[in-house]
Parts: sequence; structure tokens; C-alpha cells
Amino acid sequence: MKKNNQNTIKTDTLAIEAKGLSKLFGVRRALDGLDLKLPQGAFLSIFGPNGAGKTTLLSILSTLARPTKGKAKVLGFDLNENSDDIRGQIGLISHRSMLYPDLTAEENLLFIARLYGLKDPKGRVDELLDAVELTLRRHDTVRTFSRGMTQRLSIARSLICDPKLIFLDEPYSGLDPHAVDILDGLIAQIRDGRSFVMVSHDLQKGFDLSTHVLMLAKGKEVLFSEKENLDFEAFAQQYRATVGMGVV
Amino acid sequence: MESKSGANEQVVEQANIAHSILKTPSTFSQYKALLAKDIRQEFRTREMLTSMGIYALLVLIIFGVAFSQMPSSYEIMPISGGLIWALIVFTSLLGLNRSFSHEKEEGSLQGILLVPLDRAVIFLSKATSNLLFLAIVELITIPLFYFFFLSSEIVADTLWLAVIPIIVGTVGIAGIGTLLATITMSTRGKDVLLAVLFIPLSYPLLFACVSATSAAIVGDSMMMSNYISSVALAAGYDVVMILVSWLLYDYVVSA
Amino acid sequence: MNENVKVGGILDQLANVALVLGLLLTTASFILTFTIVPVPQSNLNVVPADQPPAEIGGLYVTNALMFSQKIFYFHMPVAVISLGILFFTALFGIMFLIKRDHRWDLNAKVATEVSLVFILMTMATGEFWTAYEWNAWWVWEPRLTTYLILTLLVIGYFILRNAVDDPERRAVFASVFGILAFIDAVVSLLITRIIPSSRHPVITREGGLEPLMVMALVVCIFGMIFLAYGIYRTRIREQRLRIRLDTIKERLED
Amino acid sequence: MDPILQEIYSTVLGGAPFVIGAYALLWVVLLVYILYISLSLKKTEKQMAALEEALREKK
Repeated sequence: MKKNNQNTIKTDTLAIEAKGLSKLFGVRRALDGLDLKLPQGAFLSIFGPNGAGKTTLLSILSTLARPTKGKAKVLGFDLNENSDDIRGQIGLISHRSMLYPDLTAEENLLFIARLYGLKDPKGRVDELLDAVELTLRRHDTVRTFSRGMTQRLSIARSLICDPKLIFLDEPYSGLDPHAVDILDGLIAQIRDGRSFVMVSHDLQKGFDLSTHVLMLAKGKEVLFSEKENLDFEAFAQQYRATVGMGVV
Repeated sequence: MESKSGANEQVVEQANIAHSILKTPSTFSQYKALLAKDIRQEFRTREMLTSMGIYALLVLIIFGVAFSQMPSSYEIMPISGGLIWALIVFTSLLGLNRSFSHEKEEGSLQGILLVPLDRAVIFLSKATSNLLFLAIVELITIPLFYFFFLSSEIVADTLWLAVIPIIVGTVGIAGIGTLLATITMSTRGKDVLLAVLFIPLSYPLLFACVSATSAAIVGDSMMMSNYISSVALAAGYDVVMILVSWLLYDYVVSA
Repeated sequence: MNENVKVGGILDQLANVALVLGLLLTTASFILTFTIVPVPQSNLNVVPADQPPAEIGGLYVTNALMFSQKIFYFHMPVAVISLGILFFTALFGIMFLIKRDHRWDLNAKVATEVSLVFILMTMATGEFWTAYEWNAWWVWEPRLTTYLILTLLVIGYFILRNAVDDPERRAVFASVFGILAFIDAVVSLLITRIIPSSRHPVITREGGLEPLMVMALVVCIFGMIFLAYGIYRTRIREQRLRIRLDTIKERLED
Repeated sequence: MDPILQEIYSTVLGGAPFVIGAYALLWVVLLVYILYISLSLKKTEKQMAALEEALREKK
């Protein structure tokens, strides 16, 4: 195991390197011996029917759950041994906002900025509020926000530590078109030099954004490929076949 | 979008300067941030404080009804220590149940767990905020208890000594209660479950605190001889239980 | 998990031996208790006025302290063992948190179950003793209250287990609560002994135990330990069989 | 019951019903638990047999 004391990442390390990842829930196998290698800067879209293990995989890779078996390195750090090193460099955007509804937009961001221990929390918060176009509403409580605004703030919250690897857990669910545009724009802006892992039910969107595609069923890999080698129509066909198979 | 492009480019630039914006955060500053968040939120909504305060008042009214047929009001002195603790336990159960509702509402706890920080800090900050809110409610309800039930009695000079077991007991309740509230928040039927786990677990503390509080109120020399040992045992319980909770918190909150 | 689910190993055969041995020893202690073990000589100062001392075999004894004392020979062993098993619940809980192997969680769960059975046996025997000696079925006496709290803690442990669906989370919560419950039980025992409750002073008996009394007690303790282990092991076997069954079912569905 | 006998019992063996009651309850609790275990063991074994049957039919 490589000991990496600094927070910087070598460019030749993989964003994700997993070997035989398994997760058991009692006797049910949510994830069954998954291998995965993803280079830095890639955008991985994960597809699969419900219960295929997509969310389980995401929460394991984002250090929120521990695998029953198997090893994984995220950004060159071992998942079990150096989880704090990983945590400082990842962000999670999920369909739940992770915000406190009774605090203002600014307070929410400042809180999380201080928790990460940013050098200049105020400056960073201003910057991000600007980027998600919420500067004018900064002193309003999140409870008064529309779904789209909340989601934008939630994205700003996830980007506060300037993550190298961003996990997206069905980020488009429940968004209004304007929020979708902003999310698209933000992803496009920060795409450079960062890696992404997205779980999505939106086949077209997920496919368009991705550089790599992973399809799961019953915790096992059905397909893992670079997008260049794939044709969308054929891919969609296979997806429907997998979903059909996966419905228990 | 156009007008904001300048700011947006800044965000992109930030990405290229690898982690210059992060410094190693001190545990104490994280503790302060978490605590400030809880306090700010509570003073904005006053959810825990008002519900606990009103509930305590209702319990006092029920006490009043329960004693309405008592022949002599003198009898209330030896049991008032127990009554005060019944009041504190029921009120704090209500507050503890709510202490994690904001963390669950939008998955904020998950957001905190994604930050590189010692999980024990979450425990300490949450226990501190729970202690603070409990203390505020007690500061109102215990004088109210005195006003309703003891103001016509001749209480002992040692009454002020009751403050010590109340402080020690409240610290213990906040400590063990925070751990149990973390457990029960992600279970079915969490409200009842917290009571089922909390009351037996806090029994030794209650026993010691009731003994010390009653001794202080009655001022009987025989009871006072137990006062010191009761307070010491309650403090011992606090130390042991809070230490164990602190050690085990990582497992509970990450599960 | 599946690889660890062995059934029918050497330990399972030992379980049957333990059960038989347990039955033999407890029966032996029963016979000893009611035949050759002497009745303690009472302290005549505490004889209640309405119960005159009776003379049996040249010894003046009171009813209250004579025969009901026999309960002691099986009450005390089950009480000690119930707390002893709870120690294993805490130990297995710690092992689970370190190793993250669900075998330890199963061990802890079964141990707590056996502990509950022994706690119920303690409560039952203790109740009869209390009823005779104090003429009341329930008093808020420190020992009794501590055991009531212990019962509630163990029942709470199972309520907690039932309230969590995710097996991983259930195991973690149960382990943590098991550790807390054991510590709390010990602290309760200490605190209720040190701080006297003003109502019912603990009844103290004069004099120690005679060798024969100790013998009957020791035989019963060992018998109960064997019984407890035998039951524990049998239950583990049954639970593992069930896990294996569920695994096969899960595999068949694929 | 015979009053004289009753008196003898009450003076000599006043504690007897309680001792017997305690002892009986002790074993009742233990036996109920053992019964519970063996019943669930039987159930599991029955399910196992059914599963084996199903497997055989599949082949």
C-alpha cells in the first residue's frame, strides 16, 4: 500500500480502482465481486434496474458504507485505511439536499466550509453563491427556496471543498428545466481535471455526459466499456434487456 | 449565465490549484462550527425549547392533579426530589427525540459524515447542544416546580445543594441520551424505542440523583450522609458512560 | 458469512454432553439441598412476633429463615450466571465491532437470549422468596429493582434488534447497546448497594455458609453453567442452519 | 384439609409452597425455552427437507 502524506494526487493514479467489491445485506448480495478501473478525468455513468447495487456502490466509494469483502482505492487512497484522505477530495450531489432548511443559504455554506476547515470560508462561499446564481437570496432560509434553488445550493455545498472526484446520485430527479440547465452548465465548467461517477435513470443524459459506462444487475457487472466503443441504440437495447431481466 | 461567467471561471481556476483552499482543520473549530449550527437553528425555530417547555408545564399540572387529594401538603417534601427527576426525564426524552430530526430531514448528517472529521466531535457537539437546551428548560421549569409545590413549605437551608445533582444528572442524560438518540433516529418506532432504551440505561444515574436531590431538599442529617456518596456515584456514572459513548459513537453514527 | 456457518462440528457434540451433564448436576444439587444440607441457624433477634421459633433437632429456627432459604441454592446460581452471560454479550459485541464478522453478532444475540431466560428464572425464584420473607410480592428493594432494570435492558435489546431492518446496522446497534447494557447492569448493582434506599434495608444474615451448603451451591452453579452452554450451543446450531437455508434459497432464486 | 395437618405444615414447613413454586417456575421457564428451540429447529429441518425435495425435482 502506498503511503501518500500529501493531499496532492499523482496524475498517473486511477480515480477508482476496485477489486472484488462485495456487499452483503444479510444473505442478499447487493454487490457481488465487482472490479472497476476508472482513469482520472473520466465520467462514469452507472445504469441498472432497481436493486442492482448502484447506490450501494456509490456509498461504498464515497466512504459512507464499508464493503463486506474486497478492496478499493479512490484517488490512490485505500478505502478502509485512509478514508479521511479520500473524504477531503470527494463531493456528493444527491437528490437529497443535505441542507438545513431553517438556516440561510449563506449560513449553510459557511457551516460546511468551516467544517472542512477552508482557509477563506467567506470568500469561497461568495464565489460559490455567485456560481449558482443565489447571491441575491443568500440571507433567505432554505425553507423558502424552490426545489430548483435548493438543488443549486446543494450543488454549491458539495463543491465547497473543491473535490477531485464527484459522485452524483440521480442528481436530475425532481429538477425544473432551469435547474437542469444550471446543473449541466456547472458540470461542464468543472469537468476539467475532475472525475465523475453518476447514477442515473435518465439513459440519454447519462450516456451523453459519460466517457465510461457501467451497467449493473444483481450486484454484478453486465457491461463496462468506454463510450467510444458503444452505439447508443444498441446500448439502450441492452439496457432494456437488463432491466427486464432484473425485475424480480 | 453570461454575466456570471467571470465568477464561474474563477471556480474553474480554483480547481486547477490543487487543494490550496484546504488547510488541516482543528478539531476544536469543527466542534465550534457544529455547535454554532445547532444553536443558531434552535434559536431560529425554537422547536425543541418550546415543545419541551410546554410539555414540562403539562407534567407539572398533572402532578398538581395527582396531589389534589393529599391531606397535608407537608408530605410532598421527601418525594419532591423524585418528582423533579420525573419531570426532567420526561422532558428530556421529548427533546432528545427531536435533536436529530433536522439532521435526518434532508440527509444533512450524511453531508457531515462526508467531511474528514473525527466522529467523536459530532457526539461532543450534539451532547453539548442537548445539554444547553435541557439546561435552559430546567432553568425555567424547576423554579416553577418550587413555586407550585414547595413555596408554602419550610424547606431546608441545604436546598441550594440540589443544584449539584441536577447539573451532574443533566450532563449524564445529555451524554447517554445523545448516543441513544443517534441509534433510535434510524429505527422504526423511534419515539417509543428511545424511552425503552433510555430509562433502564439511566436508572443508576436517576437513583443516585434522586437520593442526592431529596437529601438536599429535606435536609435530614441521616439523608445528608448519603448526599456526598450519591453525587460522587452520579458523577462516576457520567464519566464512565460518556467515555464509553464517546468511544462507541463512531460505529453508531457511521452505521 | 456463509463459509463460517458450520453445523455439526465438535462443539455441537459437546453441547449434548453439556446438556446431559447440566441435568445430572442440577438434579444432584437438588437432592443434596433437600437431604443433607443443614438449615441455617437463625438469628433469634430478628424473629417476628407472630412467628414463634420452632425447635427441630435441637436447633431453634424460625419458619421464615429455615425452609425458604432453600430457594437460595438455585436462585443464586441462576442470578450469577445471567449476569455472567451478559458479560459475553458485551464481549461478543466488542468482537463484532472489531472484526465486522456477523458470526459474532449471532453469538451475541443468542447469548443475550439465554441470559434473558436466566434472568427470568432469577426473577421467578426471587419473587417467591420475597413473597415469603417480606410478605409482599413486590417491593422496591435495590436487588429486586436492579434485576427488573436488567430484565428491561435485555428486553430493550431485542426490541432494538426488531426495529432495525438493515442487518449491518442492526448488528452495530445491538453490539453497542449490549456493551452499554452490561456496564449499566454492573453500575446499577454497585449504586443500589452503596446508596441505601430508605424503605427496605437489605436483610443481612448472621454467619457464613457451612461447607455442605457451599458444596450444594457449587454443584448447582456448575450444573447451570453446563445447561446454559448446552442451550446456547444448540440455539447457535439452529440459527446457523437457518442462515444456511436462507443462503441456499437466495442462490436458487438467481 | 385436616386442620391438625395444616397446623403442622404451617409451623414446620411454612415456606414449602414458596420453595416448590420457585423451583417449579425455574424449570418451567427453562423447559419452555428448550421447547421453543427444538420446535424452531424442527421447522428449519422441515424447510431444509422441502428444499432438497425441490432440488431433486428440478434435476
